[in-house]
Amino acid sequence: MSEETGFINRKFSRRTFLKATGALGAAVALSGAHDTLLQKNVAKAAAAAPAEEKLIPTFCAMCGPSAGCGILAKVVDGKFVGIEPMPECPLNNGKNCPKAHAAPQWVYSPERLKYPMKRVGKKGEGKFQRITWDEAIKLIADKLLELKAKYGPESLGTVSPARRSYSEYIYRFLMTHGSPNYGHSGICAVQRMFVLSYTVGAVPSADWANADLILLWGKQPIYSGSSKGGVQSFLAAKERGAKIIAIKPTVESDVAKSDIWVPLRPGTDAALGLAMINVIINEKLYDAKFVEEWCYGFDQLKAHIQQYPPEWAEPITGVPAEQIKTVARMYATTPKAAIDVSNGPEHARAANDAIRCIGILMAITGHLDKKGCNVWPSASTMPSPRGVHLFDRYTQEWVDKLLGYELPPQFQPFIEGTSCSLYRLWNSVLGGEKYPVRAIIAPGSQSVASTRGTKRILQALEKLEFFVIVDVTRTSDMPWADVVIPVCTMYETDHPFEVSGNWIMARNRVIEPLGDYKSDYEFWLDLGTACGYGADWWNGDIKAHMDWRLEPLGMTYEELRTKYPRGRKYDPKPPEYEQYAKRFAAKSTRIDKGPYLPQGKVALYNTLFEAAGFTPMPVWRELPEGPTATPELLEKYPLLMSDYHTSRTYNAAWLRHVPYLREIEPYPYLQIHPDTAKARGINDGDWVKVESPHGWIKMKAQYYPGIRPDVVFALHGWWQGCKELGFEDFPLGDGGANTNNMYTTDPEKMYDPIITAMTSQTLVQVTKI
Amino acid sequence: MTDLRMTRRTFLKATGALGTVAAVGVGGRRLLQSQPLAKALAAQAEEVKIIPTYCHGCAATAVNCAVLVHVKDGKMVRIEGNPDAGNNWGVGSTSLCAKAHTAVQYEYSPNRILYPMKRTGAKGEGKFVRITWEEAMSTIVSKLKEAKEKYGPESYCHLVSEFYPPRDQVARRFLNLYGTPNYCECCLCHGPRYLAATVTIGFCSESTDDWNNSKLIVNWGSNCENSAVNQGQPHALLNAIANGVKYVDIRPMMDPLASKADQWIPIRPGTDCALALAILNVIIGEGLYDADFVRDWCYGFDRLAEHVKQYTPEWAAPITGIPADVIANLAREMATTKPMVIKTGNGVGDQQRDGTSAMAAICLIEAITGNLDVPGGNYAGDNMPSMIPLRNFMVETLLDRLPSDAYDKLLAPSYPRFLQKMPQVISPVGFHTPQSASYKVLEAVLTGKPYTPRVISAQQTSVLSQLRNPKMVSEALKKVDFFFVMDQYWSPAVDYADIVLPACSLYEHGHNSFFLGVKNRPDGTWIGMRNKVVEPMGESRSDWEFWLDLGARMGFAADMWGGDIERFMQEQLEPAGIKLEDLRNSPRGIFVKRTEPLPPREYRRYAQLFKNLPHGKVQCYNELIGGKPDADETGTLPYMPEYKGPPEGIAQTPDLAKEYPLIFSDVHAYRLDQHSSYTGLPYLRELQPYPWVKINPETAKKYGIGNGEWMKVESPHGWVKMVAEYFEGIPPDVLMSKRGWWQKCDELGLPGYSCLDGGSEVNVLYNGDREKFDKCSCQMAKQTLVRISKL
Amino acid sequence: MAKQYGFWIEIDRCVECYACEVACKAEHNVDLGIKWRRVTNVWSGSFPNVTFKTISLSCMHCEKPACEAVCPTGAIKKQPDTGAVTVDQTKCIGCHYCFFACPFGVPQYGKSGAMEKCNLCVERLAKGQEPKCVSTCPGNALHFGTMEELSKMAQEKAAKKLAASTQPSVIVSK
Amino acid sequence: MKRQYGFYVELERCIKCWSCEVACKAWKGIDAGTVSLRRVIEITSGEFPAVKRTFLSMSCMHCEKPACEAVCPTGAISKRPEDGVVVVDQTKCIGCRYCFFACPFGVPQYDKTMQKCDMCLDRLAEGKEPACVATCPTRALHFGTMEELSKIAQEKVAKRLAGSTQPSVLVSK
Repeated sequence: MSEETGFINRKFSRRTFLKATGALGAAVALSGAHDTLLQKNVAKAAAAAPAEEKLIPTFCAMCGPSAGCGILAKVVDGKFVGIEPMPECPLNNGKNCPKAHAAPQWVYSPERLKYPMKRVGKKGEGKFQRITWDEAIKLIADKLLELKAKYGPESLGTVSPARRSYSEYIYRFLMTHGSPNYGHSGICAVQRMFVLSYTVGAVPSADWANADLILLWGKQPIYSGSSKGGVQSFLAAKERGAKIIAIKPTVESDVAKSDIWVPLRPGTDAALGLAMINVIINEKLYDAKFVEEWCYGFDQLKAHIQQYPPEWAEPITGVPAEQIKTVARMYATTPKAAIDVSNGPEHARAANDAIRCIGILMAITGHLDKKGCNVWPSASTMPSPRGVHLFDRYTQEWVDKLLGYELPPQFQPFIEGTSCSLYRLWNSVLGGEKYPVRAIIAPGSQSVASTRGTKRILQALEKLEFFVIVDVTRTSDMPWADVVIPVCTMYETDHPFEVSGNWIMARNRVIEPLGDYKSDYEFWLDLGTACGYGADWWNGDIKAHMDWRLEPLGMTYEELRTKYPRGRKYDPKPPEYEQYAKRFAAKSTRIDKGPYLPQGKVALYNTLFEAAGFTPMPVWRELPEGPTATPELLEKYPLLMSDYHTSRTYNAAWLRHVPYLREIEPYPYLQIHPDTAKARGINDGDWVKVESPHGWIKMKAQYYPGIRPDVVFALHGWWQGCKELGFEDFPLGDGGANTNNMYTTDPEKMYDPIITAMTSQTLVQVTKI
Repeated sequence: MTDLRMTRRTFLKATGALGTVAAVGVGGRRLLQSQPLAKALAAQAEEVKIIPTYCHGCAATAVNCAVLVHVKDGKMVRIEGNPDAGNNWGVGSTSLCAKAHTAVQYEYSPNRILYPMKRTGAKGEGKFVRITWEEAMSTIVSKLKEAKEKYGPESYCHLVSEFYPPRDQVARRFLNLYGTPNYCECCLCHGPRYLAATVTIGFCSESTDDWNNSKLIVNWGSNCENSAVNQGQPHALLNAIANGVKYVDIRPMMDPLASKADQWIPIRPGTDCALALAILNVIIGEGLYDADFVRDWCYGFDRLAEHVKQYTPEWAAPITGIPADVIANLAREMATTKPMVIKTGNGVGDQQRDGTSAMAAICLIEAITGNLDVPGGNYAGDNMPSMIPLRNFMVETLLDRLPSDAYDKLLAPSYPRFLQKMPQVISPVGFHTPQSASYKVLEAVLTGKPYTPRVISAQQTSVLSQLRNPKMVSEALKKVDFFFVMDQYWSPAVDYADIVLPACSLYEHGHNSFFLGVKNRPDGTWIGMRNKVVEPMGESRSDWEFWLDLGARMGFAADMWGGDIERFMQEQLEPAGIKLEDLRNSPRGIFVKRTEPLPPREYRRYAQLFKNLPHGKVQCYNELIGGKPDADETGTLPYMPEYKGPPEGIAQTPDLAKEYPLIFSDVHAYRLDQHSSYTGLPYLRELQPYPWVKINPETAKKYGIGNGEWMKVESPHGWVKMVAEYFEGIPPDVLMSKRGWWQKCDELGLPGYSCLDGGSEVNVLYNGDREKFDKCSCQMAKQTLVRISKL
Repeated sequence: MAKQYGFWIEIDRCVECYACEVACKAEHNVDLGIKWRRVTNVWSGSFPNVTFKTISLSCMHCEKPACEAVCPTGAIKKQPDTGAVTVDQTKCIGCHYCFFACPFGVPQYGKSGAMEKCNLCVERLAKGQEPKCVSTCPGNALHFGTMEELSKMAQEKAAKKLAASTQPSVIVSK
Repeated sequence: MKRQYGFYVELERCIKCWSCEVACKAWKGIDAGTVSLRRVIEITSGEFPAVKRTFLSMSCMHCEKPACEAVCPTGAISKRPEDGVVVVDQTKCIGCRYCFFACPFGVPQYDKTMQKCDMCLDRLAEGKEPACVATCPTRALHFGTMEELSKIAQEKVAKRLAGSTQPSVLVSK
């Protein structure tokens, strides 16, 4: 700790408070179109006519994959104005993050799409004409059926980021239409679920409540939903005295509160993992009894790992060998130790290897399915609502028809059905794959901002025959859309229900839709019925559909809403531990439904991967461009760059247009170590040019002491402006702020060979503009 | 280890290193830290007088801690410990307990009674009018004379609390002169336990002098961190623990000292006798007793061995709530870890249905394991002759003036009549005879059996919060012909009095029971004066003055020092050749050094200790009391300790337990008050604002009762309203509270609570049937079964 | 006795998530560009031994407010019942004098030009609710109550740390 | 000569009798229901019957580098060189409570202005110990220069090691 007294030094109070205010003051161009209440005087507000105020229990919808947090939406005179805590929801216990509080500005934003449109101008011109909801549905259905007749159903592809509550409706539509081509972005969750399933048979979670040591590996609990369990269990563990080791390239608030920071270079998690296994095996710190009884291929692993000692990993990861040994020993020798791995390691060529190492580390140390280690989810007494995914209709032909594999064909379908990499889908439009897709539907996904090779995506957009966008606000690739379908925000619809652990609650409508549109779910029901597949789509009857889903719980959707206004809680079953036989015999999702682990043991040596032509054991794969991968580039591009997936105020490529959020993070920042910046004459807040071998962007330098001096970091997904604060959109390609321009598109280097995870590391030069 | 405290104090004063210091709030509420302290201190110095006396903390009961009271402009300001007296751990100790520091609030409390009054409304209504002392005294005298003529002197009964100094000197003397044997004991504290020990092993010692030689200290039912924080026992125990002595604590709750024990044994309240008998069963059964001592000094051991066969650990487990193996191991440890001392307390032998048997059994455990009067064992204390011999009026109470049939006229003997007639057996100081049991005396007002008390007086005691069955007590106080009270504070019983007399606080009179104020120690004897610190409030007088004045008015002036208190005090000092004036003028007290060195400490003084017992031996089979009539004279006393268990209990009354599933009891002493009083003093009430009941969180949650929430507690006999206080250190089927929440605290705006149903007096919950009391010493059981619900 | 309410930010639990900032702005419709509550980081140490702490600060509602003392129009008042220091916008002439006086730089000036700042959510207190920032804090780091309650909470937390850390050192292993 | 006085609480000897808390208020004439410059705190852990209770008497630690002094906007708080006592100048204090934010122990109390323990400077001037230390019935609470206090602590630990009763096992650190 610095020599100043404790954490607050005399300099802090007045000067830094002013400094922070000043930075924002200048940027505020107070444009006229401002409808917030001017006078903030309390007395004045009280004097106004007593407003008719309602509190409606429902769910926040401002962030990604997992279910929304419970909230009480405050409606005054019919206008959604804010939220209050709803403690009954176990996911967030009444707590909410900044995005939740900014929801009204998102719902009433001028950027909202209010009515269906069809393109009248040239592709990319962005000229549209308003049409009705039914006209739009019919237009899409006719086109899809026409293309199906001409080129076969597989001519349709869909693009989607991570799993959403409506993802299953997309799989169902593709199944009923006959196309296997579900394009997944390959940058979140699915990648690590696949690798862990084929290594330890499932995705065991870290038992935060009982662990004495937790490895926080590439996880950002504060960025990906600060109100959800992640932050609360982290702080509870700290207060209980548990030790936490943070393995991440930069210091966020959770790292600052951890006991050890392992400052590795982005994309090198596999090297670290391999070196840790090396230490644990060579120093005989592994659980010999567990390995002997429940692991397959230990001898092969032991021989294979000798090539990866900590001294080998140090120059690659940038982490001192001594620290690698300390972390490995601590993890192995602490009886109750868990690893909480998240999105970090999934953006690398050695992503599958990194995740395999983490699964192996859990197994050889015996930290599996034990209290305080990584455990299987405990069952619930709640009967699970019916899923929408027509899983039993997948056939081998269906898999063979797939355009381009995200996961190797032998392992398709996985939990998202048959999926191909989103990039390959666009590549097929340019003739780069087995056959081209003719139509793409993009529900809540902006490929141009969220996948690599922006230039190639723009070319494909020009060429694609039929492109449909389904979203709530204007998107970056809307100018190229043939049909734009607006849908409700989750505050304008009364379905579907949300499940959080052993608790289920119906969603309630907060306000009427602001334009001519329906919900995501109704869109798929309507389109499915319009295409003639009504039998599989309840003939468009959303109420019947919802009741069908709740049948296993013995109540209709309305009964759930009226009988349990604040949700219904079921008691959990007590957790079971060390059920290894059952755990390692888990059935897979493959066509043949065979077990994930053929030997019924942890796959230290993976025979299925070997049979599919991949390395049976985790190996090291260099970054596309990096200090040890391409030293020759260091002279021109001395710094290693990578990017975050989400942040405290934004999700992927969304929410930059929401004023209260944009105020907190107004510019696309490049986090750079103060010394590295000063060496280049760059001051805190200067605009800089960031150039890689593949493209260049403009960002604002942000002095960030908590980063390696040889690394710079940015948030991906920057394109959108914010009218209320006077910010314009950024160009999508070079010269903009979209980090996806910076990375390689060489198929040999841009993917992980097994799980098609897209790499996000490159070498750059940073110069003052 | 040298006493650091002394060296540092002299060091600081000598070097004067402290220079100017920030002023401190003198009397004012806020801290004036800005003004230079020297100036403020100098101003403070002239006005403040330092007056030595004794602390009010244990109220009138004991006279223990010598204090220095700061007085400014005739008003008490602060209090400090007197380092010269040798409080707590000896000379130099300035320590005091929390209660001591409420001296200013105790003196000037708005609850003080200021003037003599007589009742105008109905009894219990609380309507009074002020009268003169003259009218009050003459009314009392005429009533006493009338009662003596019409119904005999025994029709006057005087109620009093334990240990109150005036009661054993001037009050006892007046009662003997008046001719009534009915001096009434509350039978709640020390007496019953003292009796049980004395009739079994001939003595009852609380000495801690030899603890550092002990290998094992067993604290059995003693609550000294609450009853005697500053009287040396906690400090001695912590020293012993620090020196590695093993410490086992047998109490229902994990009180602070229990939290430092090597082993805590959470016993159910009221079942100590079962545990003691089971321990005897194991020690004798496994032959772990000291054969030599048993052969030489125990009488009837074989019969005891036979008797305890029935009391196995398996038998005791469901009663005590302690697993059988824990009982057996405890017994083995107590027998084989030598030397061992058992420190008993009020929780064991004073308020249980079989308290006498419990205490007797415990004494027998110490005896048969050879731990009596041995180094580190139950040491009977040093016989250090005092260098200040005093005339002991606690003994010279003119017992011979009582009519010959006084003992037969005793209304309700608090311990068997035949024993009261053998004062030489029960040591002269420990037990003054004759005495009746307060509860039974009040019952006689309603039943007229054996005869009806006509005049009742109460001094320094709050019977409605002291005795069981407050409903019965209030009826009795309504019915009695004449009831007069003398006290400092207005307690609930005062509402029923015909005449109320204002009593001085302990800082308003300089009257002494020198006998208790003397500190005898190896290097000599110290005596300090209880000085008058401030003028009495209103027209209050000291309890001493009242008895001397009453004595004179009743014609006993000749035997009551002519009503002259100074003469009474001077006569006490005569044998020591000390003038009362000299003592008053020596603020640091008088210390008389020992002329010749003390002889080395003697042990195993068995012949002398057991001389009053049959066969001069420990009574395993008690022929002193066995087969003799009990206190009620309706049955006979057992020869050997017998188990009875609480009147209502999970093991004792299983069907009642279906409706009332939880055990309820209360702590006798608490470190934030003096038994039932002092909840009116702001500094103490602030730390316990509401009537608390300690409850295990799991139990409370089952009834939906949150921490700090009001709840209803109902027994087969009555119900109260209490606040739940979550506490892990208590068994899930036990609730423990505290009696005495009747005093309001105006400064904090907190009320006093009623002593009847619906109030917060635990005594309404207990069984009031005398058949369920201890038959030897009239102990009233304080254990029952309750059901609880959210309020 | 006048109650003195206050905040307490428990540094060890704040995770710099900005929920309190946005919740406050949404609750009071605060203009863009100014903030009634502000989250700020303080870094210390240098790579790789670098860390930071986060402070969430709003008006301190001082006992003797410097702003109240200098305000030329008497627009600033300390409320007796809650201890909150509030601004009467109709009287404020926007002279910024309070901004100079405040040791913490708290006063903000929105589009109306009049001074505005945290008002301790007195309107929520009146309805028995906690201030908005406190009610939403995901880390349970921001606390609100009378100063006595807050002090007891802080002392108990410090004591817990001391007791847990020292584990009274019994040298002799039994 | 710079001297630092301080307190030392032996956790094993504290029995939460509240004497120090009441003595402090009585000596300084502080009304009940207002501030407490010394507070006895209990930490309970475990469930019946395996319960652990630890008691701790807590007041100002008179730090070497007081965090309260560092943040006080008006310089009302200062540390006296001659005895190391941290004192508050009531006339300068504006009751902004920022020192409460800074203090890691939650010591500052407020009765209009900041109140806290001043180590009973008036008693020190008379060669007496602070009121709380003087009254502690179990001698758990000690006062003195840091050298004196460490001597007490080390003596205690050494005694336990030597152990007058059981032969103790040397602990290897």
